[in-house]
Amino acid sequence: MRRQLPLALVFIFGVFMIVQYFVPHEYSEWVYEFLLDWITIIGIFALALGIYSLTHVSMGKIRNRTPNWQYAIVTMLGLFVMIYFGFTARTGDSWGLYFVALVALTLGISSLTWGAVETQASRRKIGFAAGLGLLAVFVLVAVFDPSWKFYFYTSEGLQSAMFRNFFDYIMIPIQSTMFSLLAFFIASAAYRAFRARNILATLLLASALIVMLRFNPFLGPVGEYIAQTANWLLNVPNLAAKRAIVIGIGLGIVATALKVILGIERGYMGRG
Amino acid sequence: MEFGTYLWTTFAAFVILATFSFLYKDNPFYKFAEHLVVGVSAGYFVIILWHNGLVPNLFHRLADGDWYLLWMNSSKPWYIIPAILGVLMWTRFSKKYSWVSRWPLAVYIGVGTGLAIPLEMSNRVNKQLYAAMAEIDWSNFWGSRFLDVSAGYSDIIIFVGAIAALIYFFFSKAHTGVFGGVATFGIWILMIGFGASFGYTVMARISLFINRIQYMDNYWVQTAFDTSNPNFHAGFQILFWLLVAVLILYIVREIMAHLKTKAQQG
Amino acid sequence: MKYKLVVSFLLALLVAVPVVAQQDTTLADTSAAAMLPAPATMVQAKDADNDHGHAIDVTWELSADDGQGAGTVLSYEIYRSESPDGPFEQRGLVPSQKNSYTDIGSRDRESPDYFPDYIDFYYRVDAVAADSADRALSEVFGPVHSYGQWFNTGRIPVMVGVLIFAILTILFVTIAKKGRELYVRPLAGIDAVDDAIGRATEMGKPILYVLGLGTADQIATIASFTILGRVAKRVAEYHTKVIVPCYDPIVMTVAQEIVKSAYLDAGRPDEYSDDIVYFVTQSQFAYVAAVNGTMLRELPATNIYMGKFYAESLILAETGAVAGSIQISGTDEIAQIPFFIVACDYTLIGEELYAASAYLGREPVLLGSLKAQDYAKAAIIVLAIVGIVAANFGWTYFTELFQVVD
Amino acid sequence: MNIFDRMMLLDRRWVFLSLVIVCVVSYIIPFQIPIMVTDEVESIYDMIDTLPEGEIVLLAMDFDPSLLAELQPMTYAMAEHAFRKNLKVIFVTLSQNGPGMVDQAIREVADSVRLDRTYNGVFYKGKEIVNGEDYTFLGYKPYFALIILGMGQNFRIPFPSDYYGTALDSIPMMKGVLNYDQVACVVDICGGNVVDAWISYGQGRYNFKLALGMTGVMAADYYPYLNSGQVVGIMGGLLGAAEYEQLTDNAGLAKDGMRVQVFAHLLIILFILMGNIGYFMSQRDKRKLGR
Repeated sequence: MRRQLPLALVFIFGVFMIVQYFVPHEYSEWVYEFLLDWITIIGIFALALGIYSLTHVSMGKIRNRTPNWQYAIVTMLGLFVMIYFGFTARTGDSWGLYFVALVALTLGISSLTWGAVETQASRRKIGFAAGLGLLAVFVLVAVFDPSWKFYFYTSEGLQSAMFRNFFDYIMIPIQSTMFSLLAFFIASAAYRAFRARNILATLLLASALIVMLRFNPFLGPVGEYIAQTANWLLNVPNLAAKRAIVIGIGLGIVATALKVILGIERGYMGRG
Repeated sequence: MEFGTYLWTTFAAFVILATFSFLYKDNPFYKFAEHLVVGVSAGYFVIILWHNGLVPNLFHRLADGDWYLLWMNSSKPWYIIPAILGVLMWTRFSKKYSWVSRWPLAVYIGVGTGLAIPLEMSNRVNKQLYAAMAEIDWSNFWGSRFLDVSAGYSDIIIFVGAIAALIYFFFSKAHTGVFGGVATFGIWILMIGFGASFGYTVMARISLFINRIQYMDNYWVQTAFDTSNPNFHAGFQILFWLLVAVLILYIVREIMAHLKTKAQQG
Repeated sequence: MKYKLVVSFLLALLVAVPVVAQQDTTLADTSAAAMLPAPATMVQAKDADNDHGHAIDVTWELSADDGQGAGTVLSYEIYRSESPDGPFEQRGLVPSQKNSYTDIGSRDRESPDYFPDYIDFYYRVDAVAADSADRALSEVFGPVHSYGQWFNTGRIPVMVGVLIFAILTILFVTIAKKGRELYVRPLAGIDAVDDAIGRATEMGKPILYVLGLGTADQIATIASFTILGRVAKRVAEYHTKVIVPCYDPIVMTVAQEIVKSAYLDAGRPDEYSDDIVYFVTQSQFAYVAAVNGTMLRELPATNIYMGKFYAESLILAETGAVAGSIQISGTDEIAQIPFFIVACDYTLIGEELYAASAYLGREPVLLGSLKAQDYAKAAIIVLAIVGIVAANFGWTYFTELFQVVD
Repeated sequence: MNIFDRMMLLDRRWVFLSLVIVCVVSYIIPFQIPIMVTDEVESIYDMIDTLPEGEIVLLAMDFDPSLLAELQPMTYAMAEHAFRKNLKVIFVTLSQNGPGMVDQAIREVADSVRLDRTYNGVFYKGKEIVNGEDYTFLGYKPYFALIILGMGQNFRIPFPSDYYGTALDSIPMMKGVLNYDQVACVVDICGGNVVDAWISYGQGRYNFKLALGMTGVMAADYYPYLNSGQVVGIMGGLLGAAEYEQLTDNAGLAKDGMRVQVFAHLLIILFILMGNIGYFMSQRDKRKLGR
């Protein structure tokens, strides 16, 4: 059950997926699509494990006061607030007591957590009392404030103003900026690593330099030859290199996948 | 642009600058931006997977009608199987039963690997092999211009280069003698190809930075000075200069600290 | 949707007719008068090959006025009916010079575009003149019905490839099990892994192991799992620390299991905690931001990147270089290999990543499959050489053996 | 540490700082850089430039808004060039998401043509371009191969009225314009497979002058058509657009982008060279010491 059943499952599902590739019939397609849904759904359930891990690590940092523990609070707030925004939306144009509820809920959960980990009995009491009180405030607002609502089964939350703002003005800017750091890193990597140390490094360097010079206007008549050389490098040796790597990777993937299905390679399963 | 939107834009400008500050060194602003985006993006994916994954892919299939009837009146009751597998993943929360989570994992990996075998064989091996068996353009062997891509000799170089590079990847034969010579030619081809890819990508990466400059320019700087905006008031410029002041203060502080350590060393 | 577009196009044609007719005489002279083009002939229809059914291939001979003759044919319209006498429903539209059309419908019974299998249909192809709605009707062909196939003959080359390769792998694994010594040439990146762990121990600094952005069902990630297993075992033996930030929760789950087992194997289960392998976020650049921060704060002695990497490869590797770590990388993502080569100390190129798991273990069983890979490569080289000769002598029957038709 | 070691072991933050300065400065200051012009772009320019006033150019914008950054600059450059030369333009799009994009392009080019300008030493008075007299926008229809064939017979078959709903017959500039025969040349700017239909169904069957503008990645695949004479010229990506702007002496989006690119590339090359000089010199010093 612990070891043999998983190996058998890998074998059965693996072989089925190989066979279905050659069977175009709609029954085979139906099972194929159903199995892909399994994968998606297992993945979604697993996210709970991920969020638990993130929370556990962050809470550990806060509790143990490890260096930079203050920033773990930022992560936890970001996570919590984003989930809250995703499940709530305004019913009209007014915010009502929306943010009061949010603050009450956040502080309520925080003080309950504080109370739970605190060792001193008197502080625990304060933590629990404050937490329950704040949660009560939250419940009251959530029930009696008509200007906003929770939506779990329909996706109003995705369109809610705060969810969009956090996405547009926090997530997107930071991520695109992270991406654009590549402009700098490609420059520093080129400076640091493109040294004509040996023949391989020289080939790498020369070919990169020619391609980088392909549209340089200050080269005069030589420029055209450089542009054509760059074009040739990109379409001839580059294609040859890619073809060889692709074939090699293809064989490597099939070999590894076969080993997994046949139970020869089981490193991914751990022990015991 | 309304003031509220500009407030958000200024915050975006702040986190953009905070992220860029990482290039200088790790600092509190970067730590803030980093931890914020980790939390927010994790929350974002919880919501996206809930609303766009779990609800349509599972709930709507299990409960077509009223949710409290659950899958009793569902048109696709067999979707209970992946739901059970998903729940089994949660046995990892328990020390005693965590081995049960291997079942869904085994299904997951079995499906993935089984899917990969024929697909990768077809796309990476068969199709590339077929593409390699191409006709060489003998009528235009020397090409019509300097290093002509469509010339016959280029076709031959592609073929020979690919074979040589493939020979480089042999694991069970030492790279010696003629075999070693061909393998060396193969790694040359690989390196030329890698260099060309690297050089080619530089342009796209610089564009990313230009795009960031444009964002800051168009949405943050210009709005602060856009008096034609009907909602314009002093608040816009106060916000703008506030962030600029923070930036300048940080730079000045860093320079002072640097000079101080220099003086102590010197 | 498509149906609507067709209708709107037909409406447009209807509107166009009077418009053209109203043109002044000089223009009207240049356009051929409403003359009926010759019809399409030899209309044939049969079930489409190698599919799930719900589709019929229609072919015909071009009208005598298509391209040649009066040259008036602009398009062909394909009509279908359940009886030879109609009513006919338009199913498709192709430009002139084309002599085939595949009538495809949905397999979903609820869809308005549902195309039933095993129902007899009749087809007609109209040659439609360019500047009038006048059309020449072809003979009706039928009956014909569609059905799903149980084997896709277009994919035979793939099946042969998979079978031969599977036999090779099993063969060499069996040989290896019997204890035959198999030679494998040294790979610089692999040897570096052991050195790197030693270095980390000496320096008293952790090792950062990044599994990439792949999911647990991608083979590159599975290969990386095996390597992680070896690394974690050594790390546990040497009392060094390993940090494994994860991008995917399932990858995290598997990695936790692997590292835990490695600590057990090394006899130090007490040193393991689930916080060694932790989840960050499922968003590419947020994940990169976090890993970058970890690198500069923990200053690992060695960074190992194995698995699927995308644009973040260079961001990670350059930050690692700032932190002064030794860096070892391996990916099968071709576009990222150049960046790893430039920025890392050792790089496993493509296939070498898959070989690495076998190398690190030095287990004969795993090495056997490397031998199978080499034979497959040799076979491919021979076939390619024969194939290119065949292609240049026009022996297409040889090259066509290798063509995959999807 | 001597100068060569310094050249070799420069802190990367100096690289970063130089790149920021170079990019920001060349973004802000609109100075001119020379652009090398290739034959395949010059032939497109010559084709448009030598047309007599009043001739009609068909400009097909067959790309998705996702490719705007790469393909919009060349569209603007060509449209403005045509309007300045007092040519008439028929716009059409065979991309589903195209109409809004074309509409915006027309408005922005019109704004630019309204200004007095001197290009290549010739003064062009600003003018108002008028819908129906200077240009017509036909709009979008699906089934691009059929549309291309249909326009070869009569524009009114696929497009009885223009994008704004005016019947083609009541548009002044379309009077007497029946099909490609009355159009001087066709320019297709695209990022997908529509271009193949323009070549085989359009140029192949109706034999008009065809010029192509496409993404930089695609361009290499279409040179065979240039050699065989089916295509007058090819503009690839931002670079091709910059060449066109260079020829028309009208610096726009492409040259702005290229200016930053050129200097950023030069800077990176400079750093690579510096590192290598430092490396070779310090190697030489070491060898000397060894002796």
